[in-house]
Amino acid sequence: MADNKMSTRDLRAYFHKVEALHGVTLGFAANRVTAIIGPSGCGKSTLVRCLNRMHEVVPGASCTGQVLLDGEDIYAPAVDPVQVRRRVGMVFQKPTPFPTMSIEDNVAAGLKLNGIAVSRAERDRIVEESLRRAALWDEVKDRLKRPGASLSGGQQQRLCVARALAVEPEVLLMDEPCSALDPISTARIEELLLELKENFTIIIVTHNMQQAARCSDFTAFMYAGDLIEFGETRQIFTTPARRETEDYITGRFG
Amino acid sequence: MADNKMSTRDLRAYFHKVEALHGVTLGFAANRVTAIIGPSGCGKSTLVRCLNRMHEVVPGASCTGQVLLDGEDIYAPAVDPVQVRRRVGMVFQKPTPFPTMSIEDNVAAGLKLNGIAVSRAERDRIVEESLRRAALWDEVKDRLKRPGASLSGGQQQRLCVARALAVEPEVLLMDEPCSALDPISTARIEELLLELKENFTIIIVTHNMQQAARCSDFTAFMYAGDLIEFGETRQIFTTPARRETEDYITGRFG
Amino acid sequence: MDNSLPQHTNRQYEEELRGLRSGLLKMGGVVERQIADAIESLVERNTGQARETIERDAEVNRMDTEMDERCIRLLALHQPAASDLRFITTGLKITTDLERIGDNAVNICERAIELNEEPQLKPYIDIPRMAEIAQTMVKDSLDAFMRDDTMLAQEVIERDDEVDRLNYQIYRELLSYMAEDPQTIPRATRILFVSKYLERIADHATNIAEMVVYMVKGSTIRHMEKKKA
Amino acid sequence: MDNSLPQHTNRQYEEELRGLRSGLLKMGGVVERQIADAIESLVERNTGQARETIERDAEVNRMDTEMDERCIRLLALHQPAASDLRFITTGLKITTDLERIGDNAVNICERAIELNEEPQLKPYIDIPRMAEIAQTMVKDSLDAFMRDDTMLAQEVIERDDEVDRLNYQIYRELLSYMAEDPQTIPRATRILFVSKYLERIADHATNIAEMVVYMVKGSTIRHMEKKKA
Amino acid sequence: MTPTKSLHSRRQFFRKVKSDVMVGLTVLATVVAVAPLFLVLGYLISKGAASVNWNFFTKMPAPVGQPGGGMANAIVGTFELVGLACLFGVPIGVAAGIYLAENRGGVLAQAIRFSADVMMGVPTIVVGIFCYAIVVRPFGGFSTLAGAIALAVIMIPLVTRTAEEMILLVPHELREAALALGVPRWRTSLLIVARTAASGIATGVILAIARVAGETAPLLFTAFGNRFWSTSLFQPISSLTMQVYTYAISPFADWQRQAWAGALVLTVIVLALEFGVRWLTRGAAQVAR
Amino acid sequence: MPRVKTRGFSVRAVGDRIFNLTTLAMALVILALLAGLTVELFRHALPSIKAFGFGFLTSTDWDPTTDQYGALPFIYGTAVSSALALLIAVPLALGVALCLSEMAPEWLSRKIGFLVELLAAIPSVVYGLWGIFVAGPWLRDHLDPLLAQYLGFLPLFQGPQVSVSMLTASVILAIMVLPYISAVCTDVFRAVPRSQREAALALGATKWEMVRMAVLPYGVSGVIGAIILGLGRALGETIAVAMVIGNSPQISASLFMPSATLASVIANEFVEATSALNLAALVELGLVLLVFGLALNIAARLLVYGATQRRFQKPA
Repeated sequence: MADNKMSTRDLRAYFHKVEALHGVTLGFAANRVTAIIGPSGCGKSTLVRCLNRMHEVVPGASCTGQVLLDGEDIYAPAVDPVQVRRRVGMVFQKPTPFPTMSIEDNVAAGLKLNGIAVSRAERDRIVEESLRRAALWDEVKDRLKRPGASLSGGQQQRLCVARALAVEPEVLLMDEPCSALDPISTARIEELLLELKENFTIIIVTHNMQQAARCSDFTAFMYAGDLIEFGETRQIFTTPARRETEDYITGRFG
Repeated sequence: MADNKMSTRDLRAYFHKVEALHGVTLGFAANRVTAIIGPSGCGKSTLVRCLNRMHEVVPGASCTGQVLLDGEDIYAPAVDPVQVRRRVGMVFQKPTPFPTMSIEDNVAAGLKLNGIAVSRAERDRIVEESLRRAALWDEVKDRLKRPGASLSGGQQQRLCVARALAVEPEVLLMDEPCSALDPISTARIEELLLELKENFTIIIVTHNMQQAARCSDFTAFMYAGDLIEFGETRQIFTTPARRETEDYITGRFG
Repeated sequence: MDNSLPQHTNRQYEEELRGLRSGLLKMGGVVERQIADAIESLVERNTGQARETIERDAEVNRMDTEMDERCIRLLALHQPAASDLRFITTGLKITTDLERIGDNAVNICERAIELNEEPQLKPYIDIPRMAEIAQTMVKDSLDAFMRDDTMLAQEVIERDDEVDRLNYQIYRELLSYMAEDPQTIPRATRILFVSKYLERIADHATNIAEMVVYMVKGSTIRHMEKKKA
Repeated sequence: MDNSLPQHTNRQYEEELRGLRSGLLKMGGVVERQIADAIESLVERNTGQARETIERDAEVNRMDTEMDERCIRLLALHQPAASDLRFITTGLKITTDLERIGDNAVNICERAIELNEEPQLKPYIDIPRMAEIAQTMVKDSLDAFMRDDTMLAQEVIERDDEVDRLNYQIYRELLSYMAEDPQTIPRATRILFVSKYLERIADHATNIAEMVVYMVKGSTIRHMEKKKA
Repeated sequence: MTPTKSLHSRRQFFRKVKSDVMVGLTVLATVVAVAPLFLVLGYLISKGAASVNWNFFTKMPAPVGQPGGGMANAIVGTFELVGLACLFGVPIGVAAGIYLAENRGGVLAQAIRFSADVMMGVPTIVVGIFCYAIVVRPFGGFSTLAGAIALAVIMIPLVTRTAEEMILLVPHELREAALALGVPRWRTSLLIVARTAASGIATGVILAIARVAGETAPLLFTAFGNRFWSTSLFQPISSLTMQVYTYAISPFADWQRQAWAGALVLTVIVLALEFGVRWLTRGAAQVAR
Repeated sequence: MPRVKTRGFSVRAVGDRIFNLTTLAMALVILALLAGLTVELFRHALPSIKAFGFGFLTSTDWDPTTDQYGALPFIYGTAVSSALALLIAVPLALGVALCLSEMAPEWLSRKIGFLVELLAAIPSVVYGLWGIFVAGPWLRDHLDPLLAQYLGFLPLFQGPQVSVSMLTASVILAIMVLPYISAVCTDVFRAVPRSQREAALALGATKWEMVRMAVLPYGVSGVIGAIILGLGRALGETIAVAMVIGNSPQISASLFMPSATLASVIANEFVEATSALNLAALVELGLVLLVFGLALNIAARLLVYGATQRRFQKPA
């Protein structure tokens, strides 16, 4: 895996004194979907939140070790977390459209932070492109001025994807993006992943093994804060190397 | 299916003027697990809530048609809904232990709240038996006086099962009992179903098809307020009779 | 739900299913050609072609492994149910038959090479006919599989009797050859084996057809509207 | 996670898996007995036993269908993955082989009945030996399957050569019989077929063994700690 | 990349500085806002502590010019007024709160809820006038009862709304769970829902008590004040607040000193109630977690 | 196993009915109180309304000796003191609310939040006392000269500097309403889901940009509601104001001068009312206060409902 877009080295995360990740070393291939699976509390969400320095937003949270993005450590002292988050976008479990903004304002929300003032036309172009990429354009193009909260749950989640894409991140983190959605919306998001990976590196946390099986290229299995196994998804799901993975995947736990 | 414990006849449910169930006729076999599946908003929860007259608790909700319990219509004018609910227990999506009560008080809540006087010994016996049936006894027997909220999510849900069992219902309704639980707790609840069906008739609503496949004897597939297909689970999942069921089960929706 | 067969919302799944389908068809095609080539090399006493055919069996074996892997991957990653599941499990079983048919074609080639070293015992009349029937049986059984066509599958199963009849006829004929002239015994037994191989191939085709019937059987109670593609 | 192999938390799944396992073992046992009985009826010229054995084939067929249904049910209802999935898919493929072995045993019986109507050509020496080898191959291949034992499977595959050698030896021997006395030709060809059937049976066992290797192969890169039960 | 990058990073720097400045301003605002608390408490202690002694709690007010004396009647009066107000206000408030929570969507409930909210905003002096009109006038004089009713009128909407909100915080699922056990609605409401919300409701009641204990305006022309012991519900009565008010605006240094002492005692009582609530809710917060 | 009991009219249903009626009766008390309040005030103000009509609101004449009553000086005093109090309190309150909800760590936020609550709990008479003896003199000696020196060109800051003045009243009022406004604002900001903040941060927003993007827009109507609520408090505050404003029924441009508010004049004169008309005029002042109060509260509640009711509108 020479072309890792991101990687972690001996990443340890803490909540106050408690170590939640016990030294994870892992690479995320560029333009691939990497799924992180494992039982509740295994640290998969914590791991992914360390990748764009959202972990430290939680009071009392800290981490050690390295997280490399294109070979640069995002935890180096000179690095501004705000800049990291621009390059590593994130979509959360629950859809989080800004309720006071219209659909297009939601998508353009990140642009305002972008610094360089964008022209109206440029902004419209970016909004359209982002919505297209998030496979939402056709559904909302006639009501861009309507509030983002007027959309259905699945649409809201795709709106959040569009919003994250509008700032042109290189990596997209998704923290259980479908756990609040019904099967149909879930299927839409899963399909979206396939298209997005052509342009982005995607890392998705899911507690749904089948989802990881369906839509990821690589799978990492975590347990109790340790990375137990990492490999190609088809290998993990047909011939896992570790007994723990095997047990989890075949439903023998505890 | 001569030995149906419950059945519905042309059951229609309404929220204000909107018809949410369009005439469902369905039987639930005694001592079997019947799963109700279908996409969000298909009316599966509404259906199950009509079976113990919890539907009418929601403001503006009403229903027509018959629901027979051992051949008697529970919607007959003379029937007290409170009595129906004693015979048809229910477990909800989120675990709902009473936060002010200890574990044992939670289990005995159905007795206590109804002012049914039982001797201390009798009460202890009922608590123990209910907890055993809910496969929770060994985990909590040393801390029966602790608050119910001190348990983990999965344990809380089993506590709710125990509480429902303590009033000796004949039918147990479960409305997505695992959707708030992690896979391990889910597996525990699923296993519990197998044991419970020896003594109870179980009806479980789930949006997780695989769950229905794993643990039910019969499956009803609903779509948009209609019962599309009903049959043995193995038949539904290998050779469904209706195209709609086939499409849903194989993941072709919309 | 509208009336056109909806696609899988999971495109990757859809593609993998389609891949399996076309892979199986392709494998069927290769196997059919193996039978035809084997018989041709026998009838036209073409040892070179026989050798080529034998070499090509590696491809069949490779495809067999590949199809199995596809099936297992589909099962592991996409949890198919209902018609998809029946299709995949049947596919999993059919590959074995196709691979064995390929093996039988190789066996025919081996006998052909041996036979080509000696003068021809008699002109082949029944053997090519048998081969042709066996070959169409293979083709039809696969078609039946792809189309969920139980009628066609039934027909294939019935055609097996014809092959058995021909096989017996060839056996009788060869027995008389051998009885007349013990010199012919080695050659006759070889032809006997070829006939036996063809019968085997027909058996495998029958087997595929039976599995198709079994696969669809569960759905005979169903309205006949299902699955067109 | 502790070190003992944890049970499935889904007991029903566990039971169904166990049911499949024991069903396959039972089917294997029946098939082995079919081979033994077929050869016994041939060697001891016991037409009655041959007929009984033929009748018993229906049971094998029934088991075949039952095992397939079990496998499909497991796949449809429990979405197995990893080792469970490989076990079930291999099981699905193995039943075909077991059923074919049963068919071959029936074929042997049919030839035995025919042979019993005529005087014995020669005492059977190689045939029972071959049968014994084939039978243990079937047994061992199934054991290898149940235990994920690639060593044993490899051994089974190697033993196939011995069967082929015996088959060829019988073929040579019968050729000389036939050449010497054309009268023996019908009987000899029948024995030839029996030898061929046994070789087929060994082939099927080999096939099972190969599938076991393939099934475990994915995991050769794995640490060898996995699965003990 | 290079030219835009420098521009970029200058802007990044600006954004960061702006953010830091705004954070600093909010901290400053907080310091400024909290400062008066310490100033007030500090002055109360420095000016009032000296006069708080045994006599202050046991003696009656002394006439002008005569040193010593206490506020015994005002302290007792405060408790009497507040106690009576609770007697009227708490049951009505809690019951009304339950009603509002039980009938969330009803038109009548919404009207009542709105009225309660509006009532909370009615200036307390106006409540005083109201009680003057409905109690003092008809009964022919200022009285303890009138004062207590005025305080009760102030309490009721406070208790009602906190009770309602606390009950609404009880998850809907809990109510359904009880109903599904075959428990009648009224038992569910009382034994499960209200019981679960009990500590929250108690909190609301205590806060309401703290609030009315510090009220002066509505008492001015209802309870009126009394330099002596009040012997009947229909006699005027004194309270700490009124006593402090009267002494504070008087020109006499002795009385002003007494006012500081009274204010200190009053503040201690009110703050004690607040700390009590804090202690209560801390327990509740732990249960919730 | 118990069968479905087919009793006619079950005892349980009766229990429900009794329970419903009892709570309803109690709830109706509130409605009755509000209605009674309005009606009674109107009834007792009637003589004054009849005597002065609309002129009551525009007349500056308040003279019990001649039985002439005009409310304008009090309305003016109330308006100016309240407006000034808000001017001081709102920015501070917003700062406190943001600090508590966004900046401070949770343990500290809880402690400071409690202090702010205490600020609200201190009785107004105590503030009045403190205003008379501490704040008033301090303002007169330190702040007033500064204001006069640098802003003296404005009529607002001219004239003699006394300790009981409009400015003192406004500062005391500001201290008193600040905790109310900041408490509501803190609640409103805290009601902004954590996910909203994280969404903004994940887009690459700085802390302040996060506040601007996710917190403020979400809470804007709630903040306005809180301000109006604070205004309502300031309007109705009686004792503290009565103690420090000087109670002089005059309209003066200077904030250094004494003044009077609606509430303070009622508190001062009600008991000593010399005539029935005097009393009625005072009640009418109360009525004016009530009407203002109601109007503001209705406006505020409508806004605050919009901002905070969201979290209660979980599906049934």
